[in-house]
Amino acid sequence: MQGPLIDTLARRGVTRRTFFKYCATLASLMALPPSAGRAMAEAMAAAPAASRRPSVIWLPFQECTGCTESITRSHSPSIEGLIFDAISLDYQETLMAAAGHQAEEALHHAMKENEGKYLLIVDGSIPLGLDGAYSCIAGKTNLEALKEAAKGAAAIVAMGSCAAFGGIPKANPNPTGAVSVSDIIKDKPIINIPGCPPIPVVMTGVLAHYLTFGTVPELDKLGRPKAFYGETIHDRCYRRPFYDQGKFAKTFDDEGARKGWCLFELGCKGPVTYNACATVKWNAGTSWPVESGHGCLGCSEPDFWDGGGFYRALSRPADPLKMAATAAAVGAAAGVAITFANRAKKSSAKAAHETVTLADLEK
Amino acid sequence: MNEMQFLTWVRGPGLDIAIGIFLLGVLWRLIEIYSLGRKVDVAPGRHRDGASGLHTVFRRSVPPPGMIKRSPVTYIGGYVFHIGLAIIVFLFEPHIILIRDLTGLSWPGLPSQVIDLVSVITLGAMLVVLADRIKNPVKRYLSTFADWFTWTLTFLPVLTGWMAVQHLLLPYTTMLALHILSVELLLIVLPFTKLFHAFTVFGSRWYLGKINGHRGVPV
Amino acid sequence: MSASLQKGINALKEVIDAPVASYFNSCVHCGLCAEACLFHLETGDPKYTPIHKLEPLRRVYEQEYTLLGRLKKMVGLSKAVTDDELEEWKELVYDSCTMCGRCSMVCPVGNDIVYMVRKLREGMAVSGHAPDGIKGATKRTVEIGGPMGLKWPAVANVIKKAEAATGETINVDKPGVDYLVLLSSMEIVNYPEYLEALVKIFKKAGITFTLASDAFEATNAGMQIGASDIAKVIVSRIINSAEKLGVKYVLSPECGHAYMAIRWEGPNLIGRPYKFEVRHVLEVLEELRQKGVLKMKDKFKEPLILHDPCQIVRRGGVLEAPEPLVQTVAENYIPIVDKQKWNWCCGGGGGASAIHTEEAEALRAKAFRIKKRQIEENGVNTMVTFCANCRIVIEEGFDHYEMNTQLLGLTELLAEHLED
Amino acid sequence: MSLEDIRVVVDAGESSPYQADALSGNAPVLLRELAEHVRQLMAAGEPTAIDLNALPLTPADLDWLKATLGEGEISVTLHSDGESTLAETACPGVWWVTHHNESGHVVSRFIEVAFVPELVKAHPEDVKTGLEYLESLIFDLS
Amino acid sequence: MNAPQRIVVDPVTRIEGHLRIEAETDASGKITRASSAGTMVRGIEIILRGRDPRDAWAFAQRICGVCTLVHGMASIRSVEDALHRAIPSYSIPRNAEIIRNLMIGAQYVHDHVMHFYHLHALDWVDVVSALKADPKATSSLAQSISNYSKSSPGYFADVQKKVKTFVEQGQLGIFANAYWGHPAYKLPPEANLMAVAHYLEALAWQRDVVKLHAIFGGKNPHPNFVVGGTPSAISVHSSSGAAKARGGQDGTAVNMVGLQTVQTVIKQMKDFVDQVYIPDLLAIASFYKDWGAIGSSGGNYLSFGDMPEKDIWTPDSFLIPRGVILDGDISKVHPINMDDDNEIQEFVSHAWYKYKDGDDKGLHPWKGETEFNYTGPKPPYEQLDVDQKYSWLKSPRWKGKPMEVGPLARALIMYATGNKQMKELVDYTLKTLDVPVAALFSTLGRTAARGLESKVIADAMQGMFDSLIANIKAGDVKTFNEQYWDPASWPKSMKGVGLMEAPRGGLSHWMVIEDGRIDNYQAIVPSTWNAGPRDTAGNSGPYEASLQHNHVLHDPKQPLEILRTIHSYDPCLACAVHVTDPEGEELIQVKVK
Repeated sequence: MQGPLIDTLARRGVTRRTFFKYCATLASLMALPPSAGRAMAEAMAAAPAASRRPSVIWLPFQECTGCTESITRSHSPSIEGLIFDAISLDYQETLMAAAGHQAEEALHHAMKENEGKYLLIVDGSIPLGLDGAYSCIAGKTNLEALKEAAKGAAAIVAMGSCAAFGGIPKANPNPTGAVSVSDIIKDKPIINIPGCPPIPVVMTGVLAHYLTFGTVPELDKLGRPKAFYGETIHDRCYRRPFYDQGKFAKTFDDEGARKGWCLFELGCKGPVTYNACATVKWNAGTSWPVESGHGCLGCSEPDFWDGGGFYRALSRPADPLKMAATAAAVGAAAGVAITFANRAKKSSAKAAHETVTLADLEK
Repeated sequence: MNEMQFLTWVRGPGLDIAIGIFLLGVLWRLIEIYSLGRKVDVAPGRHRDGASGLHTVFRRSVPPPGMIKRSPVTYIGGYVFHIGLAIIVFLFEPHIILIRDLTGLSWPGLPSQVIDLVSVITLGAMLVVLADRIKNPVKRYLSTFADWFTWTLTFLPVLTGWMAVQHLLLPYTTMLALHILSVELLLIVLPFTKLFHAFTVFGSRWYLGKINGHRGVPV
Repeated sequence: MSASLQKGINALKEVIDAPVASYFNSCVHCGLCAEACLFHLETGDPKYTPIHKLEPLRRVYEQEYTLLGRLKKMVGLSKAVTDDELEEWKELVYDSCTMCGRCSMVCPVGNDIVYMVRKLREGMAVSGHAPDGIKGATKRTVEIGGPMGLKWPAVANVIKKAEAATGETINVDKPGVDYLVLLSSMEIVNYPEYLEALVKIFKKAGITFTLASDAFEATNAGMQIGASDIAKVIVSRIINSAEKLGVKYVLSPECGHAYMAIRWEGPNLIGRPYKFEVRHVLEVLEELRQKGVLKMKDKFKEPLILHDPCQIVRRGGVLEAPEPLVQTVAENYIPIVDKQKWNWCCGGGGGASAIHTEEAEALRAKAFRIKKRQIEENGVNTMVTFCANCRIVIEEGFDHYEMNTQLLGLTELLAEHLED
Repeated sequence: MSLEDIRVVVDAGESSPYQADALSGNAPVLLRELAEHVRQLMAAGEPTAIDLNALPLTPADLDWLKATLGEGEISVTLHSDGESTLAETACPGVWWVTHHNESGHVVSRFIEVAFVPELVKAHPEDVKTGLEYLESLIFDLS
Repeated sequence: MNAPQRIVVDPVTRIEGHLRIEAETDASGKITRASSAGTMVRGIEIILRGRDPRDAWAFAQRICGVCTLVHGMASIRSVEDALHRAIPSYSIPRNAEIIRNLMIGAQYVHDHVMHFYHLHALDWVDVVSALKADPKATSSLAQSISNYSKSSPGYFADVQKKVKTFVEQGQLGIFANAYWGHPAYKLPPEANLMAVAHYLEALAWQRDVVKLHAIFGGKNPHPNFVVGGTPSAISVHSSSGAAKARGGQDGTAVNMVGLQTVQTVIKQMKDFVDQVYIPDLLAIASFYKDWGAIGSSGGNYLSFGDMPEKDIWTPDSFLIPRGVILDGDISKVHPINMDDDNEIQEFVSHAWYKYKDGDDKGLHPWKGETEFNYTGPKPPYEQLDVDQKYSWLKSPRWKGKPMEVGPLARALIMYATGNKQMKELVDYTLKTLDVPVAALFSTLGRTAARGLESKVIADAMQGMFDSLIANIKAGDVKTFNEQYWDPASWPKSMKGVGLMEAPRGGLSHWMVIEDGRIDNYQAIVPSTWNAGPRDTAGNSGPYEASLQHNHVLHDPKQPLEILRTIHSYDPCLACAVHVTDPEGEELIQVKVK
């Protein structure tokens, strides 16, 4: 393990063992084979240490600040570690000191200074309804702000399900006409990091990857990094064996719930949700939704808000009863109508009957 | 439409439509068939134990003497795949939840490993039955497009369900959606094809038992 | 002559009912009925699969009584039934179906196939696609009195012989007696011993009976050909006569379809129950045996097997009577594997024995191999039965295969060994 | 306050939720896999590792596995970015490796098959730094 | 001197969401009229219509990711309230109430500390000035006000070095372009350095605090809830030898290990508040006593109350009481009647909405209606017409009066109703800072109240945790009421209100349920009370009123004074934006010139 980065780290007191351990754990989190840990360590160690921290601009649109809050929960790397050592966070409304005019100025300065090089992070969806007036910053619509900032960006990270897929503003009936970043920007590499919010370590992990290698990680067809979104929650869930045994919690505090049985019947969306919660867990590995007894909401999947109810088991249909009653009525009516037609037909056949005589046996 | 939207559609509107057509079809067809009626037999009947419609409904589930030997594949294959289907449909936990949510009725299920095994056996039995339909001269002679079609529509739900659980070929979401879609197709065609025997078999056996029972012959 | 396709279709439309609809919807094309049909088993030809024989009826049902069928017919997916097709089906519906009903016994979904064949024949008959042999028999029954063209004098002759042999007087057209005894033409011609046996037994039991000069013939070719109106005319002769004479019972002879016609179809043809009761001769004999009236002076020694005629046993419900009667008279009765309601047809029932085309006779000969095997497998030289039609067909079979086997009628056998 | 003294009985029954009924049956298979890896180590000197987090194992499975493999002679503790333990099992060459983070949570778990786990070896670059340090100590003495 | 002018601050940063302030000043630079505008809308209440009420919490929770817990909680309570109104026997298990209180408590302390250090401090602390500090002097300063362990000269030297390297690299990042050097910054360099050090400490500390949410709710931000209790079953199986062998890790996160973590977190919170937050607050406040006379919202305060000892339907058992204070008169606390149509109302005469019966009437939230009616300028725009409609926020009023909600309101009502600890704390603070009681009604008072409240809550949490453990020990592990879980078992029509005190103030979610589906959903959130525009009668909202109270801008181009007062409210704008009606068709036709 040699290279500029490892030297830099060594100067900061990070031993090669620590670095190796970090890589092994990262590989495990990313569901890569153990051998990948070593390969990763070597590749990362050899990466050049940048003289200037890359510029990162974070634009908030129709959001709830949950994504920003989430990234502050990241342990390794931590947000302050990123800000002081790895990136230059030049615009981030929730954290930045400047406001109003000065904030705007900082944004424009950073965009100009780092044109073509900065990483643009977007959280929140973009409303297209009402010519964009549903969300404005500094009198400017989100659409306009996004297009302007995207122009000079090297790549865009759509942080959270709103930016990646439209999220909650896009939920039925989408009152503001919200869309995702990739619905608008077509000419830049976009990394989607969905989740409501995304897992902190996934956010910083993907940033670390991009900043270390300068490349977009391998993405799935929804634009999500495969390393973290390659497998379903269900595949990696510690409760999976209970699913296999057919042991299910029936309410939130029954015997099964206490024993950690599968939450499928309580509406868990783990089987259809690609995310890393089951392996990475939340808040420094403290717990994660399924471990804390609530089924997965499926928040890293497009349109999970309209998936039919969070407590509805995946195998359960939406609302068939009305339809069924109508169909049954129509079916019965059709049946009765045919009955009358058939009766009439049979009667007329009987009426047409002439008593058969021997003569009727011959043509 | 992405895979989650696909799944959502098949679970929601898709299933609604399928169950709707199914119910509509079943009622329509049942009325269409049984409203044709039957003349009362005025010949004085002969009474003998075991000679009745009800007896026949059950008795016909057991093969007549010597017939298993004559047609082992039809009988054993048929039993295995019918019983297998019943186990999979009614004793797989996710299916029970579905039924509970639709009807409020529920019962304990079997471990998924057992269901898994049953699925494989069922699929095997269905393949054997298909091979027999191709090979056996009588069956081949009788078979029409509808026979191959309904076999496929019965086979697909089992296959896709099994593949979804096993995570084969396609992502679980897509496979689950395909599974539900295949079930919906099955529901839709059931009332209008020979699959409707699932309903009329009881009427047919009952008529047979009653007509023959009137003459004192338990059949 | 006035048979027509249109009349045929109309007849089918009249007879299709809920059981038919249920049966056609239940069929899964499993082919098991073929395993119960002796014509398929002995030829291996899948066209003899019973359910396939009903194809014209199925299409008429589908096209006339189902919405989807009507639509299919409209857009040309389902073709109308034609005269050519019915002509082709003649062989399947008459030559190769004896209405034995064994297929109905095995169908896993419970389809009563023979019930439907009976209905299909209604259409076949009035569209002019019935075989000439059966048409002739029908014509003779209606015009002359019996399928073989026999008239009363021939019966009177048999009566005379029987009186001579037994020394008893046989009543003719006598009102107020217990039984009106019917004969089948075949018994009159080929097995006159039957009447003698009956006289002996009834005398012993103290039963009074009569024959009727206007209603001696039990058979009903109208039913076999599938023309209910004609069957009604034929059966009405018996009913009128019996009710006129005021008998308590009408005795059906050893003839399969005769029993079916009088006992089960008759009331439905005239649309009401009779004022008398119809009993099969074996039912009466078994009752007498149980009362101890039937005492044997000796027993038949040779090993023998029993052939249960389809229309009397499987289709007619006379299930228990035959076996104890045989055991009473035979010392070496060997029960066969497929007996009683599972017995195999002789191959000539349902009117088939009346068809005398070369193909039909060749087919019957092939089908007979199943009876031949039963005899050979049990190593016997004697077979007993109680249906005149079966007897003729089986003897033809013996001749064809040059078998040295003896065929007996059960009533005669009993009479022969009866205590004096 | 300490929670050590909580003695709450929730289960009426004898069995704990993670005993026999919680075994998924996935653990015994791992033993075969391990045997194969050990053979490979002997034949080609090739070390391998199994990422236990990547397998559908219940806590009971892990307990079973750990108990079955037993304890060996050596255990190493690494203090770096949280504690890591590398303990040889009763099968020499098979190491049970657990990494904790700074707040003490388990972040990853491996079974390594190696003569010496990779992490234990000192890296030449670090040894070089160590040498420099030694030399500076000697220099200070003089 | 300055000419009269209009100053626009947009975006207001270090808040949640999108807020715009337009202020008009006279020649002296004094603000004469201020207008507060919410500029983003998502329509979550429209989205909620027709959905399963049990799902509503997840949607409502996404109103805000900062006060991530409160909307979920209020939403859950609105469903439970509806059930309780319809079926009086309906109740929530005791353990669930305690767990909820613990989660709310952790949210308060977490939120208040983060607000103070990360969102508010930079209005008072000059980061650049910290570079000039002497680490040794800083260490003495720190040790003089607290016994916090990290106070060595070396520690402060390290922090200073870190900041120095950072500044010298020339990439200031989030610290770029602020009002550094503005004369309104009055702290000495040492105090600035101490505050910067604690800015970083607090970032690390907060990551541990939220573990409490992770254990009970699975994650933070946006932990999970469930109608009728809490989602995580308690799995403490002392009978299980295997569980013990694994160190108490059992079926769910609420096991021995999890509960131990909760205990640790509670201790960490209390220590940080006692040793860092409160000392820093008092130290910094002592330099800004003049702000005790600036930024009063007018004297009306409202609190719905929270943290029930018994249950949410027994306000007498609340740790934080319910009531209203009018015109700064803390001798009288007025009761609130939720069901009275004339008490809580929302007005839209200056908001981009339309009422069916005219925009000048107030509507009770159960009867609330909302139809988008954007009449503002077509973006991009320079200025809003503040005489007309100018915000996506409605104007909530109590008996027609604007109300300030939040820590100050709660502290005053606790004080007024005789909470002993709060009384002591307030008196001690006034004495320490040597300011009159009137200084409470100000920007300074608001910021101080937040700190004092944190202490009260952090102290109370240990007791809550102890009673949870006592319950578990006694064998009570019930956390969920499964009766009436199925909406099919509900009465046909129900309505309920979910009340709670969010860290930012009184929060209420109003739900009307028909046939087990949401028929109407209205959320009146703290920032709507505080940041809402003028009402029909022309009464300013609290933000506006505060800015109109004694604000003289030193430099209109650097309106630091505006930020100080606005930030003292801890704005949460996504929360505040408020939408319901689904008649969306007309919206598309709105064309703005």
